Amino acid sequence: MGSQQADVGLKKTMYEEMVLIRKFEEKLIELSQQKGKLVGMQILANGQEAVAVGIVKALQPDDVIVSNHRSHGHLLAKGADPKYLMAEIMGKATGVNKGKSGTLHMAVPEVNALMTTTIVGGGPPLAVGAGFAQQYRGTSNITVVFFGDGAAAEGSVHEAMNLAALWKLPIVFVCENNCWAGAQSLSEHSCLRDIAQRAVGYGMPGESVDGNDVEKIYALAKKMVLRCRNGKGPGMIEAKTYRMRGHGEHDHQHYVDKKELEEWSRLCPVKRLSESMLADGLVTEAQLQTIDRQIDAKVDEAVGFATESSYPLPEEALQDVWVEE
Amino acid sequence: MGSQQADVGLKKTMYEEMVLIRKFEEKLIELSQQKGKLVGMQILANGQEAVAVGIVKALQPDDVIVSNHRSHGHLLAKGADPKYLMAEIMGKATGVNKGKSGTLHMAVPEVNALMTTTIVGGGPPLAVGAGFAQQYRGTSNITVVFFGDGAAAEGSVHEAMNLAALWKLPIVFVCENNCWAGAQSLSEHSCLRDIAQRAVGYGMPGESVDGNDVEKIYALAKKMVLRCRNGKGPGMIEAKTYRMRGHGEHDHQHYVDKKELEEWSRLCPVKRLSESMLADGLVTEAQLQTIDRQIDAKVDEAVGFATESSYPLPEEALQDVWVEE
Amino acid sequence: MAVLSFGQALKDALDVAMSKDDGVFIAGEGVGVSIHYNPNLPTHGLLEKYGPKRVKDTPVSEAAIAGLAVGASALGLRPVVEIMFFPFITLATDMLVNHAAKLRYLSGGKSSFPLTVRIKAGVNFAAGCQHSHNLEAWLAHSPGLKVVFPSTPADAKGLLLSATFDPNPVIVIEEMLLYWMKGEVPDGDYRIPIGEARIVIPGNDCTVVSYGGSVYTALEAAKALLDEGISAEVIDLRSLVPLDKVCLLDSVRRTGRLVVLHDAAKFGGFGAEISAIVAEEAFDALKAPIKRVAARDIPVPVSPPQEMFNKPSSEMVIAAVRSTVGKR
Amino acid sequence: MAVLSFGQALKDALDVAMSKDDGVFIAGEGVGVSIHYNPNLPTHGLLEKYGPKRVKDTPVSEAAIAGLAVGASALGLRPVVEIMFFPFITLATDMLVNHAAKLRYLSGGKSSFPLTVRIKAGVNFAAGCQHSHNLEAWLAHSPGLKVVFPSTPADAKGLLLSATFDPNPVIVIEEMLLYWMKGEVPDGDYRIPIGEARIVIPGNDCTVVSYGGSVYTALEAAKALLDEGISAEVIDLRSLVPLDKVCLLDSVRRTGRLVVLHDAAKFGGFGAEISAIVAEEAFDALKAPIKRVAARDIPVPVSPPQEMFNKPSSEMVIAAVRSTVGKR
Ligand SMILES: Cc1ncc(C[n+]2csc(CCOP(=O)(O)OP(=O)(O)O)c2C)c(N)n1
Ligand SMILES: Cc1ncc(C[n+]2csc(CCOP(=O)(O)OP(=O)(O)O)c2C)c(N)n1
Ligand SMILES: [Mg+2]
Ligand SMILES: [Mg+2]
Repeated sequence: MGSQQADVGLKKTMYEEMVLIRKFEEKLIELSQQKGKLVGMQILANGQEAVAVGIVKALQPDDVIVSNHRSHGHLLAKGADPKYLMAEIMGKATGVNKGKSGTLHMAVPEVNALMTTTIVGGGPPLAVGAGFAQQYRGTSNITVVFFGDGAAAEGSVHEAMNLAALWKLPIVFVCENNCWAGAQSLSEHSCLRDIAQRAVGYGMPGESVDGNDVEKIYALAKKMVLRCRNGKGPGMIEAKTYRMRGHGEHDHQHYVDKKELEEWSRLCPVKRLSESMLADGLVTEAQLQTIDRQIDAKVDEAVGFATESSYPLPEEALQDVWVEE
Repeated sequence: MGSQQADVGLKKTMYEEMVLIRKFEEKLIELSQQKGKLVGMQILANGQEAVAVGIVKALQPDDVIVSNHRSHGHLLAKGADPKYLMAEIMGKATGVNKGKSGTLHMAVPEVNALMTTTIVGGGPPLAVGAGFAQQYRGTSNITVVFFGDGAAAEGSVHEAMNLAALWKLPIVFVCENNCWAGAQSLSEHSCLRDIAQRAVGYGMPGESVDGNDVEKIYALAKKMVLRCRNGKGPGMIEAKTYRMRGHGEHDHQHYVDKKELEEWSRLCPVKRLSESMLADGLVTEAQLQTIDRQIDAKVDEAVGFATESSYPLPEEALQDVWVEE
Repeated sequence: MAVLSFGQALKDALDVAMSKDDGVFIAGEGVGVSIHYNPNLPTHGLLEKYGPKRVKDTPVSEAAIAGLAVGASALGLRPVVEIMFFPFITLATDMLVNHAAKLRYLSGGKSSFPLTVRIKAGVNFAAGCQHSHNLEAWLAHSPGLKVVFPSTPADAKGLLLSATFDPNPVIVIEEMLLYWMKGEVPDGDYRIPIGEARIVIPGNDCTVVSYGGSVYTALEAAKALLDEGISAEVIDLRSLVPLDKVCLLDSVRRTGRLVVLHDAAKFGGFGAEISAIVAEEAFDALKAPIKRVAARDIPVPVSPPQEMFNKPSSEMVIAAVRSTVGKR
Repeated sequence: MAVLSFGQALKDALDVAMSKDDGVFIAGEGVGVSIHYNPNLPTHGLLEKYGPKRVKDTPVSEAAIAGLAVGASALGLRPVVEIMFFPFITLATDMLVNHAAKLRYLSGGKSSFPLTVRIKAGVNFAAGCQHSHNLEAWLAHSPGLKVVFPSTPADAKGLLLSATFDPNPVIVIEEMLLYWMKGEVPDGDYRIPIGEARIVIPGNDCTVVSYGGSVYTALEAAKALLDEGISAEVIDLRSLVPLDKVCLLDSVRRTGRLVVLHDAAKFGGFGAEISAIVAEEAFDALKAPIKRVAARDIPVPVSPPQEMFNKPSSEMVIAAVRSTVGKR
C-alpha cells in the first residue's frame, strides 16, 4: 500500500470518526429535548470534532488521554464504544461507568482514557502524573491532555506545565480554544488571544493551528507527539475552533452574536473534510452517503442498547468507592 | 535643591535603609543563637536588601505592598518601626501584631503593608484584590507584591497575573529571584532561568534587573510604577539576587556551594552602594561610620524595647478573630 | 412585602446592597453574563443595572476570585464573590481559610476583611460528584469564617444582606434547587442577624435540626409524623457559624430527643457538631439516642435511582424520629 | 526489633516499600534535599540511596504534587507524596478530594488510585496559623479517602507501609513534634491494618479517645487521674477513616463515659464525629455527658503563652474526665 493510499485511508477514517462524533452528539441534542431520556446537561463538541480526531489519530492505542467535561469526541476518537457511552449518558447500569459518572466525567480505561474530569483545569496535573509514570517505566508512550481556553486561566494548568517542562515529561497539552468559557468570550476571560504564547513561559514549543482543519491538526500533532515520544519533553498545541452549541443544551446562546455562529458554521470541520475529499476525487457522494448511513446505524444501535438497558440498583451506589482487597 | 543633590540625598537614604535592614537582621542572627529570645524560624533577607529598598523607594506612602515570609526588608523599607517589628518577632504584646503573627506574616497597615502571607504564592491574588480596589476607587495608587522564584511555580501566581493583566490592574509583580526555594536551586524547581519571561504569557512588560544594584532596581521600579499608575496595567520585575543565609537560622546551607556564596558576597548590595558613593565622593568614610552608629543605636533601641515588653496574656489569644460590632 | 423566588430574593439583597453602598461589587464566573438566562438566578440583570465596573465576570480562576475578595476587602470594599459549585471551593480554600479567615488575626486586629462568598450548593442536580459535594462542615471548622445556609427566600435575602455588611468574612451557601421556590420577602434593607436559628414548627416530642434545602425534608417528615401523633419541632439553623446554641439546647431540653439532618455525607458532617454539642451540654435532658440522617459516605452518583438513594429522604427522618420516641 | 525515632520509623517504612516495589516513588518539596539536615526526618538519606529518579524534589506546587500522585497511581505506580505543612493541603484539596477520592467511583470501579499523601502536622512549633492548622476533619469528611494519624514509631511505620500498599488513596498525617520520639519498631515489611484502633491503657471509669500527638496528653492525664483513683481507658484511634467503631463502642459500653481529645479546633472537629457516633450507638451505656477537649476556635497564635493556651492540655483532659465521673 503506497503512502498516498494510506493517506486516503487515513482521511476516510478521520472522516468517519468525525461523523460519528457529530451524529452521536446530534442524537444527544434530539434526546435532550425528550424529557427524562438523558441525565444532566449535555456539553457537546459540535464544531470541534476535528481536534479530537486529528490529535488522537497521531497517538498509539496505549498512549493515554486525559479528557474534560467536553469528552464525547475525545473518547469516541480514542475508540470508546458508543453503546457504553450512550448508556452512561442515560445513567444506565450498562454505562461505561455503571451510571456513576453520567456525561461529564466518563473514563474509558479500555482505551487508555483513564481519567476524565469536569473540574476545569483538573486534567493537566493528572496528565503530569500519567506522563511521569510513562517516563518512569521507560515506555515510549505519551499522554495527551485536552483542556479549554477557559481552563488556561486555572492555576493548576500552570503548575502542571511548569512541572512537565522541568521534568521533560512526555505530555502534549492540547488547548481547544473554542472562543468561549461558559458565557465568557476569550477576550473577557484571558489576557491573551493566542494561548499558545504561554508555552514560551515554560520553555516548551507551542503552536496554534486551525482547529477546524483535521489534516493540519493531525500534522502538527504528529510532530509534537514524535518530539515528545523521543524524550524531548512536553509541547503545547492550541487548536483554534468554535463551540457551535451552547454550554449545555439548556443554553440558548443568548450572548452569542449570530453572525459569529454563521461564519464558523461555514468552517464546519466535517464539511470541510468531505468537500476536500470530494474535490480531490478521493470519495464520491455515494460513498459519503454510505458512511452516513453506517454511522446512523451505529448511533441508533447505541441508543437502542442504552434505552433498553436498565438503571443500576439504588444500593449499588455504595459500590466502587474502594478497591476491596 | 538641584536634582543632583536630590539624587545624593536619595542614595544616602537608600543606603541608610539598607543598612537598617542588614543590621536589624544581623541582630536577629545574634539573638537566634540565644535560646528563648526569638520565636520561630528567622527567614532573612540578608543579601536582598537592595530589592526591598529600590522598589519601595519608587512608591508613595499610600501605595500598598503585599509581602511574604521574607518580609523584614520590605516592611522596614516601607517605614515600619523596627521596635514593633522586633517585639513581634519576640512574640511580645507590644509587637506590631500583638504577638499573634511572629516573624512570618507581619502586617503593618500603618504603612500600607496590609497583608503579609507566608503561604508561598499567596501574595499575588491578594494583590489583585488590592489593585482592584485602587482602580475601583479611581485612586492613582498602586500595589506591589513581592514573591520568590519558588513562588513563581504556584498556580495562584498565574491566576493573579492573568486577572491583573486582563483587567489592567495597577500592580507591579516583583519576583525576588534569589536562586533558591528552600533547598531547591532555581534549575531544580523552575523550567525557566529568567522568570521575567513569564510576563510574555500575560501580555505584560517584564524585565530582569541586577537585584544587588539598588540604583538599577530603583530606576526600573520608577518606570514600571509610573506605567502602572498611568493605567497601563501591571508589569513584572525580576530582581536577580541571592539569599546569603539559610532558609531559617537553623539551616546551615549544607546544600550550597561555598564558592557560590563567596561570589555573591562580593556582590553585596550594601557594600556596592557604599563603595560607589565613596568613589563618587558623595560620602566620606566618617559619614558612613556615623550612619552605622546611628543605625546600631536604632536596632539596639528596638531590641531593648522588645526585650522589656511583656508577653500578651494567654486569654488574649481569643481576641482579634472577629471585628465585633 | 413582595412574593419573590429564592433566587430573586438573593438578587434583591445584592441590589439593595449595591444601591446602598458603592463599595459593594460582585464578581465570579458568569455573574454578569450567564449561560442561563433566567430571572430566578441571583445575579440576573445586575450587570445591566450596575454596569461592568461593579459586576465582574472573571476568568475560571477560583483562587484569584477569592484573592480578589480578600485583597479588595482589606482596602475597604465589600466584595460579594461567587463560587459556582460547592466542590470548586477546594480551589479557593487556601485564600479563604488561610487568608480571609486568618489575616485579621495575624494583623493583631488591625486589618479587616468584610467579604462575602456565595457558594451554589446542591446534591441532586444530576451533575455528579465533582459538581455536588456539600462541604459546609469544612468551612464551619475554619476559625475566622462565618457560615450561613438559608432555606427560605426571606432568610436568603436577610442573611445575604447581613453578610454583605458584616465586617467579617461570611460564607453564604445557596441551595440551588430552591432558586425557584417562592415566598414573601420584606422590602428594602432587610437583614437577619447572623447566628439566629428559627423554629419552623414548634413541637414537643423530638427536635429535628436542619438547614438549607433539607429543612423541607424535615418539614415533610414532621407533617407525616403529626398524623401519627408525634409532634416534631423543626429547627432551621440558618447560621452554622456562629451557631445558635441557645435555640438548639432549649429545644432539646424541652423535647428530650434530637434528630439532625443534612444533605452532606454523614461521616464528619456538620450534624456531628450539633450532636456533640447536645451530648455535651444537654445530656441530662436526652431521653433517646441522637440520630443523624444524612447522605451516604460516598461521592454523589449520577444515575437517577442512585442519586435519589443517596440523598436523605423524609422517610429516613420519619424512621429516625420514630425510633427516638420509641416507636418502630 | 530496633529502637527508632518516629521520623526514622517513617523513613524505614519508605525504605522498605521502595526496596520491595520499584513502583514506589516519593515526591514533594525538599523530600530529597532539605533545609533540615537531620536523620530524624522521614525522607532523610533516601535520595542518596534511591537516586533522583525515585526521590523527586518538586517545585512549590501543591496541586501539581497531588496531581502527580493521582495520575501516576492511575497508571499503576505507588506514589508517596508529601505536603509540607497541614494548611498547605488547601492548595491540594481539589486534586485529593475531587480527583483522588472520586475518580475511581466516577470510573465505575475501573480505575484505581493507590497513592499515599504524607502530611506534616503540628500545632505548636511557633510558626503561626498558616503553618499550624490541623485539618484531619476535612479529609475524614471526604468519601474515598482513607486517613491515618499515628502516634508511635511502630504505628507510624506500620501504617505508612499499609498506606503505601493500599490500593486506595490514603492520607498519612504525621505529628512533626513526634519525629524525635523513640520507640521499638519491628523490622522489615511490618504493617498495621488501617482501621484498627489500639487501647493504650485499659481502664474502667472513662474512655478517653485520641490520636496523633494528643495521645500523649491523654496518657499524661490518665496517669495523673490514676493517682486520684480514676481509671481512664486511653484509646488511640490510629485510623480516622475507616474508623474502628467496634473498639470505640465496646470501650464506652464498658466505661459509660467518654472524653474526646484532639489538637485541632473544637468546633466541627473530628471529635464531634466520635461523640456523635457514641451518642447514637452507645447512648444507653452513657452515664455522663460526652466531653470534648480540643484547641480553641481561633487561628493558632504565635506568642508562646498564647500558643500554649491554645493547645489542649492534660489538665483540661483531667478536668473533663473528673467531671464525667462526677468529681470536681
Ligand atoms: C474548577 C471549575 N470551575 C468552574 C467550572 C464550571 N465550568 C464548567 S465548563 C466551564 C467553562 C470552561 O471553558 P473552557 O475551559 O474554555 O472549556 P470549554 O467548555 O469551552 O470546552 C466552566 C467555567 C468547573 N467545571 N470547574
Ligand atoms: C504554599 C506553601 N508551600 C510551601 C511552603 C514552604 N516554604 C516556605 S518558603 C519556601 C520556599 C520559597 O521560595 P521562594 O518563593 O523562592 O522564596 P524565598 O524563600 O527564596 O524568598 C517554601 C517551599 C509555604 N510556606 N507555602
Ligand atoms: Mg472554551
Ligand atoms: Mg527564592
